[in-house]
Order: sequence, then structure tokens, then C-alpha cells
Amino acid sequence: PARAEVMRMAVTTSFENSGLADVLLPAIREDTGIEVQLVVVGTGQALRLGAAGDVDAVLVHARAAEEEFLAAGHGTHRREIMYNDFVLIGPQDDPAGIAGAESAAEALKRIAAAQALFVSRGDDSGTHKKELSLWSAAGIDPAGGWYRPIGAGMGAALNTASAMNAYVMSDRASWLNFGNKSDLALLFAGDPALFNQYAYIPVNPALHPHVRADLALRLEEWLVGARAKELINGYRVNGESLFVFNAVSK
Amino acid sequence: MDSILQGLGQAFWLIITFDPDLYEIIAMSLRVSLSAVLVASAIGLPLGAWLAVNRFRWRRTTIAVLNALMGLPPVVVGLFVYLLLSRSGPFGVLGLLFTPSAMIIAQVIIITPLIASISHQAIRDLWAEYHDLLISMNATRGQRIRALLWDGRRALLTATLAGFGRAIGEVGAIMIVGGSIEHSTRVLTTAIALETSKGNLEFALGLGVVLIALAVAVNMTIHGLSGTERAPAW
Amino acid sequence: MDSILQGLGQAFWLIITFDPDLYEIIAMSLRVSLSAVLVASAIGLPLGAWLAVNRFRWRRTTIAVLNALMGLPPVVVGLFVYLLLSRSGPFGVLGLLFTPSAMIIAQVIIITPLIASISHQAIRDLWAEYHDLLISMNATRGQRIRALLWDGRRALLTATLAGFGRAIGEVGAIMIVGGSIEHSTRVLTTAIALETSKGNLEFALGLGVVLIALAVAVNMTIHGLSGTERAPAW
Amino acid sequence: MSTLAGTLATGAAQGCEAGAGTRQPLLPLVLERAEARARGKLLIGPVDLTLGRSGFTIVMGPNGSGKTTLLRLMHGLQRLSAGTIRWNLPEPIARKRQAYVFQAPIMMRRSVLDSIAYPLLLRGTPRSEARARAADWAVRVGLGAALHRPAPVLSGGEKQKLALARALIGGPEILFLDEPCANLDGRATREIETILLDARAGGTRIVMATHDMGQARRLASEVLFLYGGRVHESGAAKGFFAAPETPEARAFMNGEIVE
Amino acid sequence: MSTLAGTLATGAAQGCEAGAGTRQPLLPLVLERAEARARGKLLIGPVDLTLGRSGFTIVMGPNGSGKTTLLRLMHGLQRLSAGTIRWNLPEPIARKRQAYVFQAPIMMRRSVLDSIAYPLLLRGTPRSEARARAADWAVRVGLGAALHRPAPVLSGGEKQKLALARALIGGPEILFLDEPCANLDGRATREIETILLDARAGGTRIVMATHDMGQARRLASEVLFLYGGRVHESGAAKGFFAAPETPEARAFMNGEIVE
Ligand SMILES: Nc1ncnc2c1ncn2[C@@H]1O[C@H](COP(=O)(O)OP(=O)(O)OP(=O)(O)O)[C@@H](O)[C@H]1O
Ligand SMILES: Nc1ncnc2c1ncn2[C@@H]1O[C@H](COP(=O)(O)OP(=O)(O)OP(=O)(O)O)[C@@H](O)[C@H]1O
Ligand SMILES: [Mg+2]
Ligand SMILES: [Mg+2]
Repeated sequence: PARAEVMRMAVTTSFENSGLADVLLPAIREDTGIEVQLVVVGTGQALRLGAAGDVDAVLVHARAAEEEFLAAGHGTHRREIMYNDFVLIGPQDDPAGIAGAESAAEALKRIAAAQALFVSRGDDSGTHKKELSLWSAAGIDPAGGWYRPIGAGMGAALNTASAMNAYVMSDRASWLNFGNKSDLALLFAGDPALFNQYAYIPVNPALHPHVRADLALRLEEWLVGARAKELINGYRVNGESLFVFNAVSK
Repeated sequence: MDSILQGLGQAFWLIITFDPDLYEIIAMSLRVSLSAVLVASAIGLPLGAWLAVNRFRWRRTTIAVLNALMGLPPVVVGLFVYLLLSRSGPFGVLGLLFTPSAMIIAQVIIITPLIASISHQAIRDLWAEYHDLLISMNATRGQRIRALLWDGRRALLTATLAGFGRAIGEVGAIMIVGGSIEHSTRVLTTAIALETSKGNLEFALGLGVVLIALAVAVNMTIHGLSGTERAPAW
Repeated sequence: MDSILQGLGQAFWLIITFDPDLYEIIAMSLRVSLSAVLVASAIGLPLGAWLAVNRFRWRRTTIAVLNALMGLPPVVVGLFVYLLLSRSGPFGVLGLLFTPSAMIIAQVIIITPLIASISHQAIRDLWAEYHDLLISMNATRGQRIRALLWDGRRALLTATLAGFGRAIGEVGAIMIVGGSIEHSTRVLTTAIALETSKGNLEFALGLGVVLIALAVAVNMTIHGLSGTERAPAW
Repeated sequence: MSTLAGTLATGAAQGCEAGAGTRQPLLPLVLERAEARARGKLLIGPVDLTLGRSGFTIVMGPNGSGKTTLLRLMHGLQRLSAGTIRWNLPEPIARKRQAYVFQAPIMMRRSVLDSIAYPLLLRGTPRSEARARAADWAVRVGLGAALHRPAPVLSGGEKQKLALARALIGGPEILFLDEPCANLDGRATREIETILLDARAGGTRIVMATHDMGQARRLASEVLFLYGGRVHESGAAKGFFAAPETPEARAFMNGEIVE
Repeated sequence: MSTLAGTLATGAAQGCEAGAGTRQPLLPLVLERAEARARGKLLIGPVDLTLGRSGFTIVMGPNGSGKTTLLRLMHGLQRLSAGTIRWNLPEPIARKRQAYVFQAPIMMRRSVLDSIAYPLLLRGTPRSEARARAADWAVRVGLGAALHRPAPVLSGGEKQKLALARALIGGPEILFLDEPCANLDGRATREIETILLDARAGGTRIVMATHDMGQARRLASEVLFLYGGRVHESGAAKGFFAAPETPEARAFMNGEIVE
């Protein structure tokens, strides 16, 4: 193909870890001629990059923060693309017995009751915020020696949990792609409370004239289109599908 | 530019408000780095001297490897230590992972080559000066090394301080083996990385300034105590 | 232990299969690190010599600060450079963020103090030797520095190689300013960090081994070419 | 040696690239109550002394009496702790017209040829010319066979010869020498003495420390006898060697115990 | 000086902490076709030479003739490139019973006292005893006033004195000296000569390089004349000084040109 036009998009680690990008990017390049460069960072940092105009668009999953971002005028609009779900991971023998829990809140209560080691991202990321909302939904203020906020990314949290043989909450994509499972297993999933919505926000060209708003829009069109739907819904790791396409065509 | 100034302001604010969390983190940083420097110096300084004093077949290779190891990527070291200390690893039973000890071990691995390499260079020059005398006096290998370490102590300080600087500014390895667990293994650098990923860049920069100030203070104190750069070369 | 062996196996496999992605990453690592070393040496070596030769009021402080800066935390440097190069920063218009140039800038900031500090130490000893002679000959400041750099070139190599090692193993800063963008700014260390976060520890370790091998190879080549450690001190 | 004398006579003029005819003399050098201290300890002084326009001053005295310190003080290498030192010219100009041969020769990590040429290079002489003149000087001091040897591997005497050639090549107006022949054999000593006398004849002022009485007698026009960090006795060579005034100088001349 | 002689006579015995009575002699030292090279270049040799049990050997020769190299070769500091060197004892034992005074004194970054005591410390002498003996020796060589000065700041002559005391304190069986009096004043030279003669009387074998003819005559029992890296002439001192056999030695003695 002809020389590609280049745009940059900040994405969160969990998206990158899913491996979906490796499927989408070549297709985008093929269909639109856009070479998307992914800058992989934490949610907060991704939004910060957008606010500074250092990327042309962001793809994140932290509703409240996204809305703040829009309210401040940093982005033009928010477009939901797809979702996956969070899962609770823990030691295979499940000392807190969360596998049989009715709901996510119930599972967390059991962990707290058993004082079983729980690794938290503790980094204000989308995943971390979700985890905190689940705790508060369960009516628990997690604290004490069993609760370990590590202040790091998803991969680091999983590696830590794996080494400690602790419980941890992860997005399904990161978990499936995670290579250092040792004794960990997926113990709880499926509660709609665990939904994880990804949204696409182009950076506001009014604030940053140099951003490639044109490319950002073309990319958005592709992301909500049929090819994207097919690829996203069809993406599987170990036979499991990870993402559900839920963009609404205008 | 604004952000940078804000960062400086944050640093100042943090220090004067005597934030207890901050002081806890600083204490952990110092504890880990100073311990690592002590251990690494105890290994690296004699090793540097030994390499300066001995001529053996693989000397050049050893020195080249040592120089290369100076740049040992922290992440790799972290991984390596993680694999050794993890429950399924050979030293898993010790239960050291995610403790300050694990962080010290990782840092020792990172800074020992640095200390050994810089001290080797300093000692090599001194050895060129003392060579004939010490050989003539029939000093044993150990005596030679001791004389060089003692008489070259000022220059060796640079090596040790370089090691300290590297240790206290290190993040990749201790993140993996220490885990940056709040109130337990969080140090300045991992706190900075955390704030960065949160997008709190000014706060992160503020912590960075605190860290640099700390490193400068330690350097000045030690230079002051030892009198280097004041008196002549020895 | 198994994991570690697997890592070695992976490294071996990667190299012999001539994986094009790997070679692309290696090339970028070398390009960035070598450029940074060139620039940093051009600044750091004369600076080290200048500090050795000049006596001025704030000399001790300057040297202590330089020593402290040796341990400049990469993340902080990354942040700082990010804030400067960000579109909303003072140099945003240059559009350097997330390019190899940005990574080189960050690395130059990290390794210049290291190179200056180590070379300062080496030059200081040589200056102690040459001091009377050069003063007596009424050499200008620039001439003194040139003579010391030239006659001390062997020792300065250690400084440069230390800088290279540090640069090629660096991850925190270039991750922030380079972004580890595939086929564009990904280098060995950021690739290792990425694989680690995916839990592909063996693969990450394999890349680490490749990186160390690369650093050793560069060191050996340069030592070999320069003949250090073979001939006497000069 | 006769060719040497001819070249050497112009030694001082060579050093000065311009205005040799009209230029101001560097000397006299006047020291007034000059003192040198190291960490508070008095090394020498107070010294009152005037070095006139011409002559060959020999500095003598027991080990540790301060000869080296005095020479370094005059040359500007030793910091003055009290008193004054005044050349006839402003300090920066004065510094350019001097040369010094150290008691322990300082060898740069370069070849003999490059070491001797170095002072010329410092003044901007083109490398090829500097090398040619250096080769010339190397031959004169007896290092013709060692041109391309690294200076640090030279024998003790060869190092002293190198240091001498390096000091003389710039054609200094005043030359300080600190026991320059201590490690030289008899023949080399004589040759160097001839070179020095030629330089003096060419207008170079010479101040030299030595322990060799024979040499002192052969060369001196003026003697400074140091004792315990002070100039204990000084005067014309003839008078001093014939009959030293102080008992210490007398005892020193006889190699006896000086307490 | 009389007290010195008494102490010095036992110098050699002091060095040997045990079995002095029955111990094997270190000498003779035999060199057979010994050569020293540096990067291929022949520095000295081939040298055939035997150093007998007792005596005071003076090594003479023009600058660069190989005196230093020969001494270093015998002492084991210079690598032998060809030929053999044999002591009467196995090499490791022989190495312990020697001392060497370098042409350019090597000063450790320590005080005068600690520098002189260092060889004793190396052998395990308790620090206080080593210090006491070092202080004693410092006084003997004339450094009594400089005990606590850092060795590197000493004057040229003081450094040589320190090096001498440091070499003698261990009571070596054989002592190599490379122009040890080059920077000493007349009185110090005489005193050192007395110390050396006393040491010799006490059983220490001495091999010394010097350019000072007077000193050579005063001390030598045997002369080695080096020329162009070879032993050109050797023999008893008396014969040599009275009438050197070779024209080169004759010329050298007269300080003439030796080509
Ligand atoms: N930094 C110092 N601290 C203390 N004493 C010093 C220092 N520098 C020199 N001295 C002492 O000052 C004295 C004078 O030294 P100087 O080198 O001038 O003697 P000198 O006359 O040249 O002797 P020599 O004939 O042995 O060369 C010596 O006793 C020396 O030990
Ligand atoms: N590494 C080397 N490479 C080349 N030449 C060397 C080397 N080392 C010594 N030489 C030369 O070997 C010769 C012998 O040196 P040596 O020091 O033994 O002389 P010496 O007789 O002690 O002279 P002096 O009286 O000047 O001290 C000298 O000409 C010297 O330049
Ligand atoms: Mg002197
Ligand atoms: Mg010699």
C-alpha cells in the first residue's frame, strides 16, 4: 500500500495485553491506510496524554474519568466500542470459596471474611476504580494485612498474585493472555456488575490544532463498522471470546 | 514548563508539611538502598581490587563482562530474582518475595557490577603506582588488595556513591520483586511510577525532586565527612 | 530454575531463528543507545575534565550533585522530558514526543552525569600527575583539558562504556517519552517490560539475555579495538 | 658541541615570536618576606631576595631545607602564603617566559618526540615544525635513539634528559632546574652543563638546585645557601666557595653534620 | 653513628624470625644467558653472572645501559625473556629475603612512620612493635622530624631516605639499591653509606647502582660495568678502579664520550 498516514492512540495496558490490537491494527491499515501507533499506558496517563494533545485519540475504560475529560473539553465526544468483563482470579483451591458465590459482591465478602490475600492494582486505573466500586457495593472497606494494593499495572498485579497465591481482579483479556498462571485459576465471572466498557475519544482539535482529527474520525468510523465488529467478536484466546462489540452506528 | 514548576512546588509542599506517608516511603527507600550499597560494596570493592591486581587468562573478558553488567537491565534482574524467589522457584520456601529483603537482593545484583567496575578503574591506577613496591615487599595477594583498598579509599567512595545513586533511583527491578505494596514495600521510585501511571505527573515530579534532593544530601554528607575534594588526592 | 533455563533457551532460539522483529528491536536499541552515548560523551567527558582541572567556589557541591545525578531516577527524567516535549510543553511544536529523538534526549540526560562523574574521577588522578607540568608550561585551560582527555583516553573508555551499559539497559524514561510503539520506538528493554506484564516471563528473560549478550559484545569489541587491558596503562 | 652553542645562543630569542628587539626584560625578580606554608606549617620563609638580569644561580642546602619549595615559589607553582613576589613584567606575561625542570621528571603518556614537542604545540607552532625541532633537541640531549619510545618507559637518566630538552625547546628567558643531573652519568652531566652554559650565554637566566659540589663550582656565578627554610647565606660564587661566611655553610660544604 | 653500627650488625638476623642459626644461605645467585625484553626489543642480555655470598657490588654504566633493568631482573620484578636466574634457595623463599630501593622512590599514601613500618606489618609484626622499630629507623636515616608527615609530601631527598629505611627495616639478606643517594646532600650521603657498610658488615649482600664515582670507590668490593645492555666488564673493585680493562670503561670513568 501507499505510504501510510500515521496517528497515535493512547490505550490502556489491559487492551494491549489482550492481543486484540495485533488483529485490528493490520486490518485498519489495510482498509483505511492509517497506521495507528499505540502508546500503552495507565488510564490516568492515557487521558493525560490526550489532554496535552500528545495523542490523537484515546481508547480507555473508566467512565467517570472519561466524562471528566470530556467536560473539560479535551475530547470531542465519547464513542462506546466494545466491552469485555472483569473476572476474579484466585488460588486453585479457593480458600475463601468464592467459586460458588452468587454475585461479585458476595465473592468479595467471602474473601474479606476469610482474610485471604487479595492483590489490588491500587493505581487508580479503570480496573482499580471498578474494584473499589465493587468493594463499596459489598459494603466493605478493604484494609488490613490481607489486602495488598501494589500500585502497578495489570500484568504486575497478576505476577504478584501469582507469586503470592492471592486473589486478584483482572479483566478477562489480560487474564487469558497471562503467561505466568502457576496455581491461579479463574474462580468467578459473569456478574453484569463486572462489565468493562471500552470507549473511544478523539482529542479536541480546537485545543490542539496539530492533532489528526481527520484520521481520528476515519478510525472511529472503521471501529464502529462491520469489519471491526466481525474482528472484535471473532477474536478468541484459548477458544474463549474476549470482547463484545457494542458500538451503535449513527 | 508550568507542570515542572508545579512539580517543584509539590516537592516543597510535601517536605514542609511533613507528610507521614512520604516519610515512611523515604525511610524504606533509604533502608533498602543503603543496605544494598553495604552488601554490594563488601563484594564489589574487593572484587574490583582483585581484578586490578591479578593477571589471569580470562581477565579481559571478565572485565568486559563486568562493564557490560554495569548496564544490567533492572527489569531483567527483577525477573531473574522473581523467578528465584517465587514459590515455585528454588528459594521459594524462604518466603522473601515482596519483602524489603527481596528488593535488597535485586539491587545488590544491579549495583555490584557498577561498584566493582568503577573501583577496578580507580584501583588499577593506584596499582600501577604501587605495583613494584608491593611485589618487591613480597606482599600476599590479600595484603596487596587490602593496601590498595585502604590507600585508595577516597576514590572508592565515588564507586560506592555511584552505587547508592543507582540503587535509590532504581525502579524496574524492585517493582517486580518488591511489588510496591503500600505501607510495606513502597519506595520513592515505585511511588513515582504509580503517580505517573495515574497521570498525576506534577505529583510524580515532586516526588522525583524529593528523591534527587535526598541523593544529593547523602552525597554531600558523605563527601563532607570524608573530606574528599578538599584535601589533596589522599 | 526451570524458568531460567527456559529463558536461556528462548534467547538462543530467538537469535538463531533470526526473528526479524527481534532484529528490528535490537537495531532500534543500538541506534538510540549509541547516539545517546555519543552525545553524552561529547558533553560528559570535557565536563569531567573541566571539573578535575578547575578549582572554584562551588566545586565540591557541584561534584556531589553530579554524583547524585548519576542516580537520576529514569522515571523522573522521563517525566521531565515528557513535560518539556509534550505538545503543551515548551518544545511541543517540535513534535519529538514518541520518536527515537525523544528517547535519545532522555538517555543523554540520564547518562551524561554518569559519564562526567566517572571520567572526572579518572581525569583527577591524571591531573594530579600532570598538574605541575601543565601549569609550568602555561597551558591554557582548554589545552589542559585536551591533554588530559587525550592521554587519559583509555580510562575514559570505561566511562563511556558505563554510559552505554546504562543506556541500553534503561527502561523507565524511554517508556514514558518513547511509548514503546511497535515497529517505531520499541526497544529491547520496553519489549521486556511488555512481555513481563503479559506474564511471559521466560520470553522476557530470553530477551534480557539477548540484551546482556549485546552489551557484552559491544564492550568486548570496543575493548578489543582499543587494546585496553592488554597493553600497559597508556 | 660547537654547533649547539650557535643554536643555543638564540634560545631566548626563539621563545619570543615577536618584538624580540624592543621587549621589556622579565627580570629582576624580587621576593619580599615571601613565605610558603602547607596546612599551616611554615615550609620556607620569610625570604627576601632579588634575582638580577643575568647570571647562573646555584641553590644549595641540606635535604628538606626548602630548595624545591623556593624554586616552585618563584615559578608560581607554590602558593605564596605571605609577602610578595614581583617580576619586572605583569604576572601573565612573566609566566609565559619561564621553564622549569622538576626534581622528579613528569612524563606524559606520549612518545619522547611528542613530549619534547609539546611546549611548542601549546604555543601554536605547527606540528611538523614542532616535531622537527623536538627531534633536534632530542639528539642534543642524547635521546636520538629513543625518539619513538613512550616517555614513561625511559630510564631514570633518560627521563631527566627529556625534561631538560622539553624545558629548553621553548627558549625560556629564565630556567629553573631542580637537581637536573641527579641521575645522569658523568658524560651526560658534562654535556648538559655545556648546554646550560650555552643557554646562559644566549641570555637565559638560570636558577638551579644541586647537591653536586663539583657541578656547583663549575656553573655558579651566584649562590643561594638555604638552611631551615631560609636563605642562610648568599652571594657571588667565587666568594662563597672560597670562604663561606656562616659556620653552617662551611659545614655543609665539607659534607659535615649541620645541626 | 656508633650506636647504629651495633644495631645494624644484626640486621640480617632480625629479618629472619626463626632458625637463623641453621638456615640455608640465599646466595650465590647465578644468571645464565639471562635476557630481558620489552615488546620484542632487547633491553639487556644475554647476561652471565654470579653473585657470591658476600660483598658490595657496584653497578655502573652510562644512562640507559641497563642498570635498573638488571637489578629488577635479579630481584624478580622484570620478566626474564630467556636464560635462567637461580638462587641457592627455592624462588618463593628467596623472594622473602630481599629488599629493593627504587630509582624513583614509591611513596604510599601514608605517614612516614606507617610507610617505614609497612614491611614489618606485612610479616605480621604487631603494629606497636612495628611502629617503634620504624620510628627508630626514621631517626637513623634522618627523618626523625618528619614522622607524621604524609610520605608523598616529602622532599626528594627525604623520599630517598624513607625508601632506604623501609628497605633496611626488614633486615634483608640481599639489598638492591638503584641510585639511592642521587638526591641526597653530602652529609646524608655519608651517613647512608655508613649505614650500608654496617649492614654489609652484618651480613647483608649489597648490589647498588650509582653514577657517583666517589661513592663507587668508597663502597665497592666488586664492580659490574654495564654497556649497551651487557656486562661489559666486571671484577674486583680495586683492579677496576685502578685500571679498567676495556676502552669503554676507561672512557666512562673519565666522563668522556663513550660511543
Ligand atoms: N605539604 C607539606 N606538608 C608538610 N611538610 C611539607 C609539605 N611539603 C613539603 N614539606 C616539607 O618541607 C620541607 C622542604 O621541602 P623541599 O622539597 O623544598 O626540600 P628540598 O630542599 O628541595 O629538599 P631535597 O634536597 O631533599 O629535594 C621538607 O622537609 C618537606 O618534608
Ligand atoms: N618498555 C620498554 N620499551 C622500550 N625500551 C625500554 C623499555 N623499558 C626500558 N627501555 C629502555 O631500556 C634501556 C635500559 O633502561 P634502564 O632503566 O635499565 O637503564 P639504566 O641503566 O638504569 O639507566 P639510568 O642510569 O638512566 O637509570 C633504556 O634505554 C630504556 O629506554
Ligand atoms: Mg628538592
Ligand atoms: Mg636506572
